[in-house]
Amino acid sequence: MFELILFGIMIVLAFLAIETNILRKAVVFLGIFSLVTSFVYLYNNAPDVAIAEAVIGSALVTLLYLTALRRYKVYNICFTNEEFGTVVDRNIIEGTRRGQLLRDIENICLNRELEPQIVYTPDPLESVKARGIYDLIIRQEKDSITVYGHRDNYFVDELEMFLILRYKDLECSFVRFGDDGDDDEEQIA
Amino acid sequence: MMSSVDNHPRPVSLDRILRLARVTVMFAIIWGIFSESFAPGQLILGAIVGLVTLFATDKYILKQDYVATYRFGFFRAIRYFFNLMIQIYLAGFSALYRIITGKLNVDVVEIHTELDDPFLISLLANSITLTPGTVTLATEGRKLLVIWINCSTRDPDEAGRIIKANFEDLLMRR
Amino acid sequence: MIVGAGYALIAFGLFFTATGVYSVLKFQDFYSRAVITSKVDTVGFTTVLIGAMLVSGANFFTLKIALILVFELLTTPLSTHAIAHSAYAAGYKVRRSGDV
Amino acid sequence: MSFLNGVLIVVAVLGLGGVARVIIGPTIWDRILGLNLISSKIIVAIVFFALILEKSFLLDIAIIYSLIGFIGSVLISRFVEKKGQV
Repeated sequence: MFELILFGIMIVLAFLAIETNILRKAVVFLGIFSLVTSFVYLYNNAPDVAIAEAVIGSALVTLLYLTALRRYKVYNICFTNEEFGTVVDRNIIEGTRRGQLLRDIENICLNRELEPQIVYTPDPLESVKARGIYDLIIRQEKDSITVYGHRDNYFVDELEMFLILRYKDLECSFVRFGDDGDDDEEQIA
Repeated sequence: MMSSVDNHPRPVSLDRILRLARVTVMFAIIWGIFSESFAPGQLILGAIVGLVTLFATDKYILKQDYVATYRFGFFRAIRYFFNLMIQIYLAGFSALYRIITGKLNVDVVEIHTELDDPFLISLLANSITLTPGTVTLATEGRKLLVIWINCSTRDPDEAGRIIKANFEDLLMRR
Repeated sequence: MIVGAGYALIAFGLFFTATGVYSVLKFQDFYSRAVITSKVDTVGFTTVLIGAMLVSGANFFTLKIALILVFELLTTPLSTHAIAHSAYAAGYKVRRSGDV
Repeated sequence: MSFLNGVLIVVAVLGLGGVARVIIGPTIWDRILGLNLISSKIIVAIVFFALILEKSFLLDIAIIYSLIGFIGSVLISRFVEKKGQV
Protein backbone atom coordinates (compact mmCIF):
# COMPACT_ATOMS: atom_id res chain seq x y z
CA MET A 1 0.00 0.00 0.00
CA PHE A 2 2.56 2.50 1.23
CA GLU A 3 5.22 1.70 -1.32
CA LEU A 4 2.62 1.59 -4.06
CA ILE A 5 1.75 5.25 -3.39
CA LEU A 6 5.44 6.17 -3.52
CA PHE A 7 6.03 4.27 -6.76
CA GLY A 8 2.99 5.92 -8.31
CA ILE A 9 4.28 9.39 -7.36
CA MET A 10 7.71 8.56 -8.78
CA ILE A 11 6.38 7.32 -12.12
CA VAL A 12 4.03 10.29 -12.56
CA LEU A 13 6.73 12.83 -11.73
CA ALA A 14 9.35 11.22 -13.98
CA PHE A 15 6.88 11.17 -16.85
CA LEU A 16 5.93 14.82 -16.29
CA ALA A 17 9.56 15.90 -16.10
CA ILE A 18 10.18 14.43 -19.55
CA GLU A 19 6.91 15.57 -21.02
CA THR A 20 6.85 19.25 -20.00
CA ASN A 21 8.20 21.91 -22.35
CA ILE A 22 9.09 24.48 -19.75
CA LEU A 23 12.42 23.56 -18.26
CA ARG A 24 12.08 25.22 -14.88
CA LYS A 25 8.97 23.16 -14.26
CA ALA A 26 11.05 20.08 -15.00
CA VAL A 27 13.61 21.16 -12.38
CA VAL A 28 10.89 21.29 -9.71
CA PHE A 29 9.52 17.90 -10.75
CA LEU A 30 13.00 16.37 -10.60
CA GLY A 31 13.54 17.86 -7.13
CA ILE A 32 10.46 16.09 -5.79
CA PHE A 33 11.39 12.95 -7.69
CA SER A 34 14.76 12.80 -5.96
CA LEU A 35 13.12 13.43 -2.55
CA VAL A 36 10.82 10.45 -3.01
CA THR A 37 13.60 8.34 -4.49
CA SER A 38 15.70 8.91 -1.42
CA PHE A 39 12.89 7.67 0.80
CA VAL A 40 12.40 4.60 -1.39
CA TYR A 41 16.12 3.76 -0.99
CA LEU A 42 15.64 4.05 2.77
CA TYR A 43 12.57 1.84 2.63
CA ASN A 44 14.54 -0.87 0.85
CA ASN A 45 17.23 -0.95 3.54
CA ALA A 46 19.90 1.19 1.88
CA PRO A 47 20.38 4.18 4.21
CA ASP A 48 23.86 4.95 2.88
CA VAL A 49 22.56 5.36 -0.65
CA ALA A 50 19.70 7.42 0.74
CA ILE A 51 22.11 9.89 2.36
CA ALA A 52 24.00 10.29 -0.92
CA GLU A 53 20.76 10.78 -2.82
CA ALA A 54 19.53 13.33 -0.27
CA VAL A 55 22.63 15.49 -0.56
CA ILE A 56 23.07 15.17 -4.30
CA GLY A 57 19.44 15.24 -5.28
CA SER A 58 18.16 18.13 -3.23
CA ALA A 59 21.05 20.58 -3.47
CA LEU A 60 23.64 19.69 -6.08
CA VAL A 61 21.42 18.55 -8.96
CA THR A 62 19.14 21.59 -8.61
CA LEU A 63 22.14 23.91 -8.70
CA LEU A 64 23.58 22.11 -11.74
CA TYR A 65 20.35 22.26 -13.71
CA LEU A 66 19.76 25.90 -12.87
CA THR A 67 23.30 26.81 -13.90
CA ALA A 68 22.73 25.00 -17.18
CA LEU A 69 19.45 26.88 -17.65
CA ARG A 70 21.21 30.25 -17.54
CA ARG A 71 21.93 29.75 -21.22
CA TYR A 72 18.27 30.37 -21.95
CA LYS A 73 17.22 34.00 -22.03
CA VAL A 74 14.16 34.74 -19.95
CA TYR A 75 11.30 36.39 -21.82
CA ASN A 76 9.20 38.26 -19.32
CA ILE A 77 5.54 38.40 -20.24
CA CYS A 78 2.90 40.24 -18.24
CA PHE A 79 -0.77 39.44 -18.68
CA THR A 80 -3.17 42.04 -17.42
CA ASN A 81 -6.92 41.93 -17.41
CA GLU A 82 -8.77 44.69 -15.68
CA GLU A 83 -12.11 42.93 -15.64
CA PHE A 84 -11.08 40.59 -12.89
CA GLY A 85 -11.03 42.00 -9.41
CA THR A 86 -8.72 39.24 -8.22
CA VAL A 87 -6.42 36.78 -9.91
CA VAL A 88 -7.47 33.29 -8.87
CA ASP A 89 -6.73 29.91 -10.39
CA ARG A 90 -9.97 29.77 -12.33
CA ASN A 91 -9.13 33.01 -14.11
CA ILE A 92 -5.62 31.85 -14.89
CA ILE A 93 -6.45 28.40 -16.19
CA GLU A 94 -9.69 28.97 -18.10
CA GLY A 95 -10.19 32.49 -19.33
CA THR A 96 -12.13 33.06 -22.49
CA ARG A 97 -9.73 32.34 -25.27
CA ARG A 98 -6.50 33.23 -23.69
CA GLY A 99 -5.58 29.82 -22.32
CA GLN A 100 -4.86 28.63 -25.84
CA LEU A 101 -3.31 31.95 -26.85
CA LEU A 102 -0.84 31.99 -23.99
CA ARG A 103 0.08 28.38 -24.62
CA ASP A 104 0.82 29.21 -28.25
CA ILE A 105 2.99 32.15 -27.25
CA GLU A 106 4.85 29.91 -24.83
CA ASN A 107 5.51 27.40 -27.58
CA ILE A 108 6.87 30.05 -29.94
CA CYS A 109 9.19 31.28 -27.20
CA LEU A 110 10.42 27.75 -26.58
CA ASN A 111 11.15 27.25 -30.28
CA ARG A 112 13.35 30.35 -30.21
CA GLU A 113 15.18 29.10 -27.10
CA LEU A 114 13.60 31.74 -24.91
CA GLU A 115 12.29 30.81 -21.49
CA PRO A 116 8.82 32.36 -21.05
CA GLN A 117 7.89 33.66 -17.64
CA ILE A 118 4.29 34.76 -17.41
CA VAL A 119 3.08 37.03 -14.61
CA TYR A 120 -0.62 37.68 -14.06
CA THR A 121 -1.84 40.91 -12.60
CA PRO A 122 -5.14 42.82 -12.42
CA ASP A 123 -3.37 46.18 -12.39
CA PRO A 124 -4.19 48.93 -14.92
CA LEU A 125 -1.82 49.27 -17.85
CA GLU A 126 -0.05 52.44 -16.74
CA SER A 127 1.27 50.99 -13.51
CA VAL A 128 2.42 47.84 -15.31
CA LYS A 129 4.26 49.89 -17.90
CA ALA A 130 5.82 52.04 -15.23
CA ARG A 131 7.54 49.03 -13.69
CA GLY A 132 9.57 48.67 -16.87
CA ILE A 133 10.71 45.09 -16.37
CA TYR A 134 8.49 43.32 -18.88
CA ASP A 135 9.44 42.51 -22.46
CA LEU A 136 5.87 41.98 -23.57
CA ILE A 137 2.59 43.12 -22.10
CA ILE A 138 -0.64 41.44 -23.16
CA ARG A 139 -3.85 43.18 -22.23
CA GLN A 140 -7.28 41.69 -22.63
CA GLU A 141 -10.63 43.43 -22.61
CA LYS A 142 -13.57 41.08 -23.20
CA ASP A 143 -12.66 39.63 -26.63
CA SER A 144 -10.08 42.08 -27.86
CA ILE A 145 -6.41 41.60 -27.17
CA THR A 146 -3.75 44.27 -27.26
CA VAL A 147 -0.09 43.37 -27.29
CA TYR A 148 2.48 45.93 -26.18
CA GLY A 149 6.06 45.33 -27.18
CA HIS A 150 9.27 47.29 -27.31
CA ARG A 151 10.15 48.77 -30.68
CA ASP A 152 13.63 47.28 -30.84
CA ASN A 153 12.46 43.80 -30.03
CA TYR A 154 12.57 41.73 -33.21
CA PHE A 155 10.68 38.87 -31.61
CA VAL A 156 7.49 40.93 -31.45
CA ASP A 157 7.33 41.05 -35.26
CA GLU A 158 7.51 37.30 -35.46
CA LEU A 159 4.76 37.01 -32.86
CA GLU A 160 2.60 39.42 -34.80
CA MET A 161 2.86 37.36 -37.99
CA PHE A 162 1.95 34.23 -36.13
CA LEU A 163 -1.06 35.70 -34.36
CA ILE A 164 -2.47 37.19 -37.57
CA LEU A 165 -2.23 33.86 -39.36
CA ARG A 166 -3.52 31.80 -36.46
CA TYR A 167 -6.35 33.86 -35.00
CA LYS A 168 -8.08 35.34 -38.00
CA ASP A 169 -11.34 36.12 -36.22
CA LEU A 170 -9.76 37.60 -33.09
CA GLU A 171 -9.66 41.31 -32.62
CA CYS A 172 -6.00 41.86 -32.07
CA SER A 173 -3.86 44.98 -32.17
CA PHE A 174 -0.19 45.67 -31.64
CA VAL A 175 1.33 48.69 -30.01
CA ARG A 176 5.05 49.48 -30.07
CA PHE A 177 6.52 51.73 -27.47
CA GLY A 178 9.99 53.15 -27.39
CA ASP A 179 12.13 54.42 -24.59
CA ASP A 180 10.86 57.95 -25.07
CA GLY A 181 7.32 56.85 -24.28
CA ASP A 182 5.52 57.57 -27.58
CA ASP A 183 3.30 54.82 -28.92
CA ASP A 184 2.51 54.00 -32.52
CA GLU A 185 -0.41 51.73 -33.03
CA GLU A 186 -1.29 49.40 -35.86
CA GLN A 187 -4.74 47.90 -35.91
CA ILE A 188 -5.33 44.41 -37.21
CA ALA A 189 -8.85 43.21 -37.69
CA MET B 1 41.74 35.36 1.05
CA MET B 2 43.32 36.13 4.42
CA SER B 3 41.19 38.52 6.33
CA SER B 4 42.79 41.87 6.92
CA VAL B 5 40.85 42.42 10.11
CA ASP B 6 42.60 39.57 11.83
CA ASN B 7 46.10 41.05 11.67
CA HIS B 8 46.06 42.45 15.17
CA PRO B 9 45.18 39.81 17.74
CA ARG B 10 42.14 40.33 19.91
CA PRO B 11 42.67 40.87 23.60
CA VAL B 12 42.28 37.68 25.57
CA SER B 13 39.92 38.33 28.40
CA LEU B 14 38.13 36.16 30.89
CA ASP B 15 34.84 37.04 29.26
CA ARG B 16 35.98 35.77 25.88
CA ILE B 17 37.32 32.52 27.33
CA LEU B 18 33.99 31.92 29.09
CA ARG B 19 32.09 32.47 25.85
CA LEU B 20 34.36 30.08 23.98
CA ALA B 21 33.86 27.47 26.69
CA ARG B 22 30.08 27.79 26.49
CA VAL B 23 30.06 27.32 22.69
CA THR B 24 32.48 24.42 22.95
CA VAL B 25 30.29 22.65 25.51
CA MET B 26 27.31 23.04 23.16
CA PHE B 27 29.32 21.59 20.27
CA ALA B 28 30.43 18.67 22.42
CA ILE B 29 26.83 17.87 23.38
CA ILE B 30 25.72 17.93 19.73
CA TRP B 31 28.67 15.69 18.84
CA GLY B 32 27.53 13.31 21.55
CA ILE B 33 23.99 13.25 20.17
CA PHE B 34 25.28 12.52 16.67
CA SER B 35 27.55 9.70 17.80
CA GLU B 36 24.94 8.42 20.27
CA SER B 37 27.11 8.15 23.32
CA PHE B 38 27.97 10.51 26.15
CA ALA B 39 31.15 8.64 27.12
CA PRO B 40 33.93 10.99 28.31
CA GLY B 41 36.18 10.08 25.39
CA GLN B 42 33.51 11.03 22.87
CA LEU B 43 32.78 14.31 24.64
CA ILE B 44 36.46 15.28 24.71
CA LEU B 45 36.80 14.41 21.02
CA GLY B 46 33.75 16.52 20.27
CA ALA B 47 35.14 19.45 22.27
CA ILE B 48 38.44 19.27 20.35
CA VAL B 49 36.72 19.14 16.97
CA GLY B 50 34.40 21.98 18.01
CA LEU B 51 37.31 24.17 19.13
CA VAL B 52 39.20 23.58 15.88
CA THR B 53 36.07 24.40 13.86
CA LEU B 54 35.48 27.52 15.94
CA PHE B 55 38.99 28.88 15.42
CA ALA B 56 39.03 28.00 11.72
CA THR B 57 35.68 29.75 11.19
CA ASP B 58 36.90 32.75 13.15
CA LYS B 59 40.09 33.05 11.16
CA TYR B 60 39.08 32.27 7.59
CA ILE B 61 35.35 32.83 7.10
CA LEU B 62 34.04 35.56 9.39
CA LYS B 63 35.60 38.95 8.90
CA GLN B 64 34.76 40.31 12.33
CA ASP B 65 34.07 39.16 15.81
CA TYR B 66 30.83 37.25 15.53
CA VAL B 67 30.20 37.32 19.26
CA ALA B 68 29.53 41.04 19.15
CA THR B 69 27.29 40.68 16.10
CA TYR B 70 25.22 37.72 17.18
CA ARG B 71 24.91 38.58 20.83
CA PHE B 72 22.10 36.56 22.29
CA GLY B 73 22.24 35.09 25.76
CA PHE B 74 21.60 31.42 26.39
CA PHE B 75 18.78 31.75 28.92
CA ARG B 76 17.27 34.55 26.93
CA ALA B 77 17.26 32.27 23.90
CA ILE B 78 15.44 29.56 25.85
CA ARG B 79 12.83 32.01 27.14
CA TYR B 80 12.39 33.39 23.65
CA PHE B 81 11.99 29.90 22.25
CA PHE B 82 9.21 28.98 24.69
CA ASN B 83 7.44 32.25 24.02
CA LEU B 84 7.72 31.56 20.30
CA MET B 85 6.19 28.10 20.70
CA ILE B 86 3.25 29.52 22.67
CA GLN B 87 2.65 32.19 20.03
CA ILE B 88 2.90 29.61 17.22
CA TYR B 89 0.23 27.44 18.80
CA LEU B 90 -2.09 30.35 19.62
CA ALA B 91 -1.88 31.64 16.05
CA GLY B 92 -2.14 28.09 14.70
CA PHE B 93 -5.55 27.61 16.30
CA SER B 94 -6.79 30.92 14.94
CA ALA B 95 -5.52 29.96 11.46
CA LEU B 96 -7.35 26.63 11.79
CA TYR B 97 -10.55 28.47 12.61
CA ARG B 98 -10.08 30.68 9.57
CA ILE B 99 -9.47 27.73 7.25
CA ILE B 100 -12.61 25.92 8.39
CA THR B 101 -14.88 28.95 8.22
CA GLY B 102 -13.15 30.38 5.14
CA LYS B 103 -12.97 33.91 6.53
CA LEU B 104 -9.91 35.25 4.77
CA ASN B 105 -8.84 38.79 4.11
CA VAL B 106 -5.29 38.56 2.82
CA ASP B 107 -3.44 41.81 2.27
CA VAL B 108 -0.02 43.40 2.58
CA VAL B 109 0.68 45.82 5.42
CA GLU B 110 3.78 47.78 6.29
CA ILE B 111 4.93 47.83 9.90
CA HIS B 112 7.76 49.60 11.66
CA THR B 113 10.09 48.23 14.25
CA GLU B 114 12.11 50.01 16.91
CA LEU B 115 15.01 47.55 16.87
CA ASP B 116 18.21 48.85 15.30
CA ASP B 117 20.45 45.78 15.22
CA PRO B 118 20.25 43.96 11.82
CA PHE B 119 20.57 40.59 13.54
CA LEU B 120 17.64 41.32 15.86
CA ILE B 121 15.54 42.65 12.98
CA SER B 122 16.11 39.47 10.99
CA LEU B 123 15.25 37.44 14.09
CA LEU B 124 12.00 39.40 14.43
CA ALA B 125 11.20 38.84 10.74
CA ASN B 126 11.93 35.15 11.15
CA SER B 127 9.58 34.91 14.15
CA ILE B 128 6.85 36.76 12.27
CA THR B 129 7.21 34.35 9.37
CA LEU B 130 7.12 31.37 11.71
CA THR B 131 3.93 32.50 13.40
CA PRO B 132 0.92 31.25 11.46
CA GLY B 133 -0.98 33.96 9.64
CA THR B 134 1.86 36.27 8.65
CA VAL B 135 4.76 36.05 6.19
CA THR B 136 7.48 38.67 5.88
CA LEU B 137 7.85 39.78 2.27
CA ALA B 138 10.71 42.21 2.41
CA THR B 139 12.71 44.22 4.91
CA GLU B 140 14.11 47.64 4.27
CA GLY B 141 15.85 49.29 7.17
CA ARG B 142 13.30 49.40 9.95
CA LYS B 143 10.33 48.78 7.71
CA LEU B 144 8.90 45.31 7.30
CA LEU B 145 6.46 44.34 4.55
CA VAL B 146 4.16 41.62 5.86
CA ILE B 147 1.41 39.53 4.27
CA TRP B 148 -1.32 39.28 6.84
CA ILE B 149 -4.11 36.74 6.71
CA ASN B 150 -6.68 38.76 8.64
CA CYS B 151 -6.07 42.32 7.59
CA SER B 152 -8.30 44.38 9.85
CA THR B 153 -6.38 47.64 9.61
CA ARG B 154 -3.81 49.19 7.28
CA ASP B 155 -2.38 51.58 9.83
CA PRO B 156 1.31 50.70 10.43
CA ASP B 157 1.27 51.28 14.20
CA GLU B 158 -2.01 49.49 14.87
CA ALA B 159 -1.08 46.55 12.63
CA GLY B 160 2.41 46.38 14.11
CA ARG B 161 1.02 46.13 17.62
CA ILE B 162 -1.09 43.09 16.67
CA ILE B 163 1.48 41.34 14.50
CA LYS B 164 4.59 41.80 16.62
CA ALA B 165 2.84 40.65 19.83
CA ASN B 166 5.49 40.54 22.54
CA PHE B 167 8.45 39.51 20.38
CA GLU B 168 9.81 43.01 20.19
CA ASP B 169 9.72 43.56 23.95
CA LEU B 170 11.60 40.31 24.53
CA LEU B 171 14.20 41.22 21.93
CA MET B 172 14.67 44.77 23.21
CA ARG B 173 15.61 43.69 26.70
CA ARG B 174 19.29 42.96 26.89
CA MET C 1 0.48 6.53 29.71
CA ILE C 2 3.16 8.73 28.14
CA VAL C 3 3.04 6.61 24.98
CA GLY C 4 -0.72 7.10 24.82
CA ALA C 5 -0.28 10.86 25.10
CA GLY C 6 2.27 10.64 22.30
CA TYR C 7 -0.21 8.81 20.09
CA ALA C 8 -2.85 11.45 20.82
CA LEU C 9 -0.40 14.25 19.93
CA ILE C 10 0.56 12.49 16.69
CA ALA C 11 -3.08 12.15 15.68
CA PHE C 12 -3.69 15.81 16.52
CA GLY C 13 -0.66 16.93 14.52
CA LEU C 14 -1.75 14.83 11.56
CA PHE C 15 -5.11 16.58 11.73
CA PHE C 16 -3.33 19.95 11.57
CA THR C 17 -1.20 18.82 8.63
CA ALA C 18 -4.24 17.47 6.82
CA THR C 19 -5.91 20.85 7.24
CA GLY C 20 -2.86 22.48 5.68
CA VAL C 21 -2.93 20.13 2.68
CA TYR C 22 -6.69 20.64 2.34
CA SER C 23 -6.22 24.39 2.33
CA VAL C 24 -3.44 24.26 -0.26
CA LEU C 25 -5.83 22.45 -2.55
CA LYS C 26 -8.86 24.58 -1.70
CA PHE C 27 -7.71 28.18 -1.69
CA GLN C 28 -7.75 29.91 -5.00
CA ASP C 29 -5.03 32.55 -4.92
CA PHE C 30 -1.33 32.22 -4.34
CA TYR C 31 -0.74 34.49 -1.37
CA SER C 32 -3.38 32.95 0.88
CA ARG C 33 -1.99 29.53 0.02
CA ALA C 34 1.51 30.70 0.88
CA VAL C 35 0.41 32.14 4.21
CA ILE C 36 -1.86 29.31 5.29
CA THR C 37 -0.07 26.16 4.22
CA SER C 38 3.45 26.67 5.33
CA LYS C 39 2.29 27.92 8.70
CA VAL C 40 -0.33 25.35 9.55
CA ASP C 41 2.19 22.85 8.28
CA THR C 42 4.74 24.15 10.80
CA VAL C 43 2.31 23.64 13.68
CA GLY C 44 1.43 20.14 12.49
CA PHE C 45 5.10 19.22 11.98
CA THR C 46 6.04 20.40 15.48
CA THR C 47 3.15 18.54 17.11
CA VAL C 48 3.85 15.31 15.25
CA LEU C 49 7.54 15.38 16.15
CA ILE C 50 6.80 16.11 19.84
CA GLY C 51 4.42 13.12 19.77
CA ALA C 52 7.17 10.97 18.25
CA MET C 53 9.54 12.13 21.01
CA LEU C 54 7.03 11.03 23.65
CA VAL C 55 6.49 7.65 21.97
CA SER C 56 10.17 6.83 21.66
CA GLY C 57 10.95 7.47 25.34
CA ALA C 58 14.10 8.88 26.91
CA ASN C 59 17.06 7.92 24.74
CA PHE C 60 19.23 9.28 21.94
CA PHE C 61 16.35 8.89 19.52
CA THR C 62 14.47 11.67 21.31
CA LEU C 63 17.47 13.99 21.29
CA LYS C 64 17.97 13.49 17.56
CA ILE C 65 14.32 14.30 16.88
CA ALA C 66 14.74 17.45 18.97
CA LEU C 67 17.69 18.44 16.79
CA ILE C 68 15.59 17.88 13.65
CA LEU C 69 12.86 20.06 15.15
CA VAL C 70 15.26 22.92 15.90
CA PHE C 71 16.88 22.81 12.45
CA GLU C 72 13.52 22.72 10.73
CA LEU C 73 12.21 25.67 12.76
CA LEU C 74 15.30 27.63 11.75
CA THR C 75 15.11 26.87 8.03
CA THR C 76 11.38 26.80 7.16
CA PRO C 77 10.86 30.60 7.34
CA LEU C 78 13.80 31.09 4.99
CA SER C 79 12.24 29.09 2.18
CA THR C 80 8.76 30.52 2.70
CA HIS C 81 10.12 34.04 2.65
CA ALA C 82 12.18 33.30 -0.48
CA ILE C 83 9.14 32.03 -2.38
CA ALA C 84 6.85 34.90 -1.33
CA HIS C 85 9.51 37.52 -2.04
CA SER C 86 10.21 36.02 -5.46
CA ALA C 87 6.53 36.19 -6.43
CA TYR C 88 6.23 39.74 -5.11
CA ALA C 89 9.34 40.97 -6.92
CA ALA C 90 8.16 39.50 -10.23
CA GLY C 91 5.01 41.61 -9.97
CA TYR C 92 2.52 38.79 -9.40
CA LYS C 93 -0.44 40.52 -7.86
CA VAL C 94 -3.74 39.15 -6.75
CA ARG C 95 -5.79 42.22 -5.96
CA ARG C 96 -5.86 45.67 -7.39
CA SER C 97 -6.86 47.70 -4.36
CA GLY C 98 -4.07 46.86 -1.96
CA ASP C 99 -0.46 46.09 -2.53
CA VAL C 100 -0.86 42.37 -3.09
CA MET D 1 -1.04 -3.13 11.19
CA SER D 2 0.03 -0.99 14.08
CA PHE D 3 -0.68 2.67 14.72
CA LEU D 4 2.68 3.77 13.38
CA ASN D 5 2.20 1.97 10.06
CA GLY D 6 -1.14 3.74 9.72
CA VAL D 7 0.61 7.07 10.36
CA LEU D 8 3.06 6.28 7.55
CA ILE D 9 0.20 5.65 5.11
CA VAL D 10 -1.60 8.83 6.18
CA VAL D 11 1.59 10.85 5.63
CA ALA D 12 1.97 9.30 2.16
CA VAL D 13 -1.61 10.27 1.28
CA LEU D 14 -0.98 13.83 2.50
CA GLY D 15 2.14 13.93 0.33
CA LEU D 16 -0.09 12.93 -2.57
CA GLY D 17 -2.08 16.12 -1.94
CA GLY D 18 1.12 18.14 -2.21
CA VAL D 19 1.99 16.36 -5.47
CA ALA D 20 -1.44 17.28 -6.80
CA ARG D 21 -0.74 20.96 -6.10
CA VAL D 22 2.62 20.65 -7.83
CA ILE D 23 1.03 19.15 -10.92
CA ILE D 24 -1.97 21.50 -11.27
CA GLY D 25 -0.37 24.64 -9.85
CA PRO D 26 -0.81 27.33 -12.49
CA THR D 27 2.34 29.30 -11.72
CA ILE D 28 5.88 28.30 -10.89
CA TRP D 29 5.59 29.63 -7.33
CA ASP D 30 2.74 27.26 -6.54
CA ARG D 31 4.97 24.42 -7.61
CA ILE D 32 7.82 25.53 -5.34
CA LEU D 33 5.31 25.79 -2.49
CA GLY D 34 4.32 22.19 -3.15
CA LEU D 35 7.99 21.16 -3.13
CA ASN D 36 8.33 22.76 0.29
CA LEU D 37 5.25 20.92 1.55
CA ILE D 38 6.43 17.53 0.30
CA SER D 39 9.89 17.90 1.79
CA SER D 40 8.44 18.33 5.29
CA LYS D 41 6.19 15.28 4.72
CA ILE D 42 9.24 13.22 3.73
CA ILE D 43 11.02 14.24 6.96
CA VAL D 44 8.03 13.09 9.04
CA ALA D 45 7.89 9.83 7.08
CA ILE D 46 11.59 9.14 7.71
CA VAL D 47 11.14 9.80 11.45
CA PHE D 48 8.24 7.35 11.68
CA PHE D 49 10.01 4.75 9.57
CA ALA D 50 12.96 4.94 11.96
CA LEU D 51 10.52 4.69 14.90
CA ILE D 52 8.99 1.50 13.48
CA LEU D 53 12.33 -0.19 12.85
CA GLU D 54 13.79 1.26 16.09
CA LYS D 55 17.04 2.11 14.36
CA SER D 56 18.20 5.60 15.26
CA PHE D 57 20.88 5.89 12.57
CA LEU D 58 18.10 6.29 10.02
CA LEU D 59 17.38 9.68 11.58
CA ASP D 60 20.65 11.07 10.18
CA ILE D 61 18.96 11.31 6.79
CA ALA D 62 16.14 13.33 8.31
CA ILE D 63 18.72 15.65 9.92
CA ILE D 64 20.41 16.13 6.55
CA TYR D 65 17.07 16.94 4.95
CA SER D 66 16.13 19.45 7.62
CA LEU D 67 19.51 21.15 7.17
CA ILE D 68 19.78 21.33 3.37
CA GLY D 69 16.22 20.71 2.22
CA PHE D 70 15.50 24.42 1.94
CA ILE D 71 18.39 25.04 -0.47
CA GLY D 72 16.48 23.67 -3.44
CA SER D 73 13.43 25.89 -3.05
CA VAL D 74 15.52 28.98 -2.21
CA LEU D 75 17.67 28.41 -5.30
CA ILE D 76 14.72 27.99 -7.65
CA SER D 77 12.86 31.02 -6.31
CA ARG D 78 16.01 33.16 -6.53
CA PHE D 79 16.49 31.92 -10.08
CA VAL D 80 12.98 33.05 -10.99
CA GLU D 81 13.39 36.36 -9.17
CA LYS D 82 16.69 37.33 -10.82
CA LYS D 83 15.46 36.34 -14.28
CA GLY D 84 17.79 33.48 -14.93
CA GLN D 85 20.77 34.29 -12.74
CA VAL D 86 21.25 31.95 -9.81
